[in-house]
Amino acid sequence: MDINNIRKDFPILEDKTLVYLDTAASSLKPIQVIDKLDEYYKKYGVNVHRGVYNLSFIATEQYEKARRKVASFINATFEEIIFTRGASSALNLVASSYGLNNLTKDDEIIVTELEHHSHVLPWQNVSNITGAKLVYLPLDEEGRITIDNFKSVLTDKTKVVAVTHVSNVMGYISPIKEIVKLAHEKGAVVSVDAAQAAPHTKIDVIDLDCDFLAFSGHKMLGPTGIGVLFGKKNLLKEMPPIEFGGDMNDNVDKFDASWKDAPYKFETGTPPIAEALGLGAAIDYLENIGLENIHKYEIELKDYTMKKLKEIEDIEIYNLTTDTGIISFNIKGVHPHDAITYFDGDNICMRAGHHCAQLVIKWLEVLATLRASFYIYNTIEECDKFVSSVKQARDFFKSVGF
Amino acid sequence: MDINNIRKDFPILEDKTLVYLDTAASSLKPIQVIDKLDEYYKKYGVNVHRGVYNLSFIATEQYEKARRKVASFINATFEEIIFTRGASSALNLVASSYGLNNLTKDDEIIVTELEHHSHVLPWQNVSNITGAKLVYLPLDEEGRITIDNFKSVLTDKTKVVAVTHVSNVMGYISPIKEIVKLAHEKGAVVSVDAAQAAPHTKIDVIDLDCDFLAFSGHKMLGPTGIGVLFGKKNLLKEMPPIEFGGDMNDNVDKFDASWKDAPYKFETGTPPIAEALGLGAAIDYLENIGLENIHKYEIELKDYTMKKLKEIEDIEIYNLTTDTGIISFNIKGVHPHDAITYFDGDNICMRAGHHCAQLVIKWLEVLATLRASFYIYNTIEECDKFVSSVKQARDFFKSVGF
Amino acid sequence: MNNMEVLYRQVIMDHYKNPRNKGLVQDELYKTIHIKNPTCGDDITVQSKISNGVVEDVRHDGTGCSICCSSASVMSETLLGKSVDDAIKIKDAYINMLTNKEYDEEVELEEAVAYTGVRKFPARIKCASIAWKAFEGTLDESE
Amino acid sequence: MNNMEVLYRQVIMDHYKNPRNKGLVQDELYKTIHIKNPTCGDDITVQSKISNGVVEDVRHDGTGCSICCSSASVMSETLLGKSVDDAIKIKDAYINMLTNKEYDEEVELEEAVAYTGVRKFPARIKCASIAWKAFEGTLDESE
Ligand SMILES: Cc1ncc(COP(=O)(O)O)c(C=O)c1O
Ligand SMILES: Cc1ncc(COP(=O)(O)O)c(C=O)c1O
Repeated sequence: MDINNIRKDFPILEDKTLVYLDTAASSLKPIQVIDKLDEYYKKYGVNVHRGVYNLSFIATEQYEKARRKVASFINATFEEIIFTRGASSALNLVASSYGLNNLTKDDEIIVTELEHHSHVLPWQNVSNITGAKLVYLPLDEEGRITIDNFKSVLTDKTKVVAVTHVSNVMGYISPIKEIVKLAHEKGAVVSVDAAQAAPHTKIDVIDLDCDFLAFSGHKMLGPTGIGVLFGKKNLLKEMPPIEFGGDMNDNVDKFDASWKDAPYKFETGTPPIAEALGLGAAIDYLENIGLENIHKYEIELKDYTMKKLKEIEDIEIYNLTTDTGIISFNIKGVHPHDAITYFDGDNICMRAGHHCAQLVIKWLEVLATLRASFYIYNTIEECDKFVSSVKQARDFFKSVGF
Repeated sequence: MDINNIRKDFPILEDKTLVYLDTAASSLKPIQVIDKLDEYYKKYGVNVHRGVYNLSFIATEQYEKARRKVASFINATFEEIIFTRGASSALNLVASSYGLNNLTKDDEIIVTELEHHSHVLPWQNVSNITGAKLVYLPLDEEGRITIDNFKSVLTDKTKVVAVTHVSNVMGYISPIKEIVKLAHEKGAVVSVDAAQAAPHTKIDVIDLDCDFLAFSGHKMLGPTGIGVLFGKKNLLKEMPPIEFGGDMNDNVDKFDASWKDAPYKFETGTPPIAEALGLGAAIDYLENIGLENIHKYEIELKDYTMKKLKEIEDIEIYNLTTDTGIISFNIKGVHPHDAITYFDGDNICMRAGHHCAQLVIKWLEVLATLRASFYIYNTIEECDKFVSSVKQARDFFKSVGF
Repeated sequence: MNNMEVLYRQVIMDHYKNPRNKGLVQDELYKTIHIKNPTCGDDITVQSKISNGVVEDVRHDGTGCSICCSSASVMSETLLGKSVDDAIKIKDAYINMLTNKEYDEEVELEEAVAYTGVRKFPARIKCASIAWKAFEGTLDESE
Repeated sequence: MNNMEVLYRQVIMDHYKNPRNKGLVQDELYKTIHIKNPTCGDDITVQSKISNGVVEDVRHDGTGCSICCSSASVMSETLLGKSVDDAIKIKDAYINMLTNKEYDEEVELEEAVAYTGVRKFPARIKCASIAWKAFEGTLDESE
């Protein structure tokens, strides 16, 4: 894994001063992915499924090849992969199609305060409409999901467990496999938000045995405008579509219509074609490096940075034991939006805010946090720059009276 | 309007033998749009709204600039423009949010057999769920929507009129303005499917006074993965979101949340950023040429071709009076999928099938049709090639015994 | 310029115009599979009657292009009377041939060999295989 | 390398640390506007009391970054006692100044002039304008 070579693949890094530590919001894109989009638009940029001419056939083959790549990326089958607009859209599909049609007021939905808004608000809506009860798994003192705490809320009434694979604020990895096993014993299905997991760790849906799992292209070197929903075949089969129209139907009569099988049932209209191809290219890129290597490298950078960060006075770190490349922190007394401007001045990109996860921000009892997240294109030198910028920022804000 | 210069902008046309007559399914893309995508991914390919650092600020400005462009493209305001995955998704949003929440069993929904599946199936679903009655506007003998026939189905019970602006099979332009006026007199709202109109004619939502209007990027020189829903401000304000999650919310508590105003209320998660920018570039390209010029030129090509096509024996044309660049036809006795392969052999791309509009195909009482559609990059020479290929195809199929 | 003759062989046109074994039967001994390609409108139903490991009858009906309809007829003739094992071998060889995969060239495809030309028209391979896929489905049903 | 001093002027820090006119009142004569930027967490409420065409009082409360909170305080001091017409002039000049548009340089921005540095930080312009926008909202309410 040669970081210098990797960096050369990312055109945006031609700006040598740029230190990009906001991968958890969106990753940078390698030229291989950009080239794939260009290839589509320049060589066979036509619609799929609908034509029987050669260019359209090529586009269709490429589109379905991307689906096969996604399937093998997470060890699923072709029919279990639905392309969506993004992880948020995919997670909503589960709630709207499975949730609204299977839950009643006697049921319970387990969620956690670690969830991204996109994995808690859809279930709030299901709860509002069906009357099913939303039950929060109590986090432990570090803010983690533990099996013991999961057991404390899991009951015979539990019908759905919505849980994040990796928290986008705390960087913790949830014990998905154990959660699924226990949930299945109660007959509940498990929806996994893998938006922060897919780019960083190998996912095996057979091993996890989860029922649904979602992620986004743009966080894993792929384009914007595409996400993936994995659903177990037998579940997808019973679920109604939530969008109706072109290409998802079989026969259409004036007052009546029938649907294709999954995944097409859930993909109405012209799909995100270029985006699917780009996601396929991103997966090639990730698999070429190896998810294990990626994870190891991120941890290396994180460990190095965490150690130095801990030594700086007046820095509050909220996830000292993070399992991934995500560090959430604040400079004492300095609002994160003031801090972020300082880092921006050093051309260090980081995020400040509640990271679309207000519940865990409230759990932390802070207004907002800074978040640095590391990925394959970051270097140890960048970690040093970052740490030194943190120190200087603290000194600066002190000096002007914060 | 220099067609040769225009053709140079489309990289796919470097293949000089290619005759692309499938724009109604998806248009080709000019280099200006492809370059805009590249610019985003290579220069500031980060997330929007979420960062307060400079790169993210640039991406956000560009994203919202694209929205302003779309707004001015159809004479709407910024807050009335929602970015979606495509026209299908946009039309579904109207049905799911407005339809499901405002209709009851005593109401009526007027639709037409000219509608694309994406504008009839969502209302079938609303009808199934709410009990509202689906009423079909009777088409005239040519297959057109007429005001008289519209009046014959419009009643005090009509709550929604779902009508296509331009039919993707017949190429007819519907009298939207008059329909809207009459519908409003009855207090009904009008949803307009402008997927085939936006690329070809100037749309002015204030002049039309329509309540909702939808179109797709990929049919108007833009990228895949993006569509637009226009909705009148006061209507959007009252409509509930249908997808919940990051970036569409205001405050989030464990059991309760509030939403942002439109358009953000309807755009959860990371939006199709590159795609919005690409759509903006496509609009620049179209406005640079001028929609009026585009329409005039298409009609020129269509008139020329139609005249020649009519002279060929054994050709059945289904829309002799088409108002746009769309011609639907068949070679007598030859299944369109057999015919299409012949054209493909001449590197002429056309579509065969029901064009996601089975109702009008059934209305025509045929199994499927061939469809040729013309656009700015087509030439008179291509029309000649096409006509001559049609003749040869007819001769060939006769010769082998069809 | 256009090499369509490769595709529309005489055999194919013959079966398209005069389909053999066409029309379905109402009989519990038959397994029935219906396959549709909603996009292009091909819509084929295939029935097979298997007894003692032999394909005793194959019926088909439906609508579609010439390649699709003719191949259902050719298939019915080719497989009728074969042992199930042989029928599967022929079907596999045929599908592999169409999709440019390696296939057992020893297997006698009989009239179905007329579809080798389809390989040059990737967009039509589906048309030529849909009836055979349906037949395959009837065997799965029989198990 | 980092020119943050341009942004964090003494005036700004002073108002951030010691906000003037902070805290809301319960009084029907006041118009209240609440503006939030849910993404960054800025959350500001502004109240104004207008009588006889004069800004008799301005109050504010909320949470946010130093630029956001201080500018609410600076605004309140700047506008207090001005005629509504002048207040609007000042507000317009200030917003135009921030967004690098043309503005009437004759208009006396008073302490609000300290925010000229914000122009160098486009991502923070919103922080510096949110309180002023809220004030603008209270005037619309008063009409
Ligand atoms: C008239 C009409 N409406 C809607 C659509 C759906 O557009 P999309 O497939 O981009 O969602 C199309 C395109 O197929 C169309 O022609
Ligand atoms: C954990 C998690 N879930 C879901 C999402 C939503 O992904 P998207 O914005 O791509 O829809 C994100 C990204 O913001 C995330 O970090």
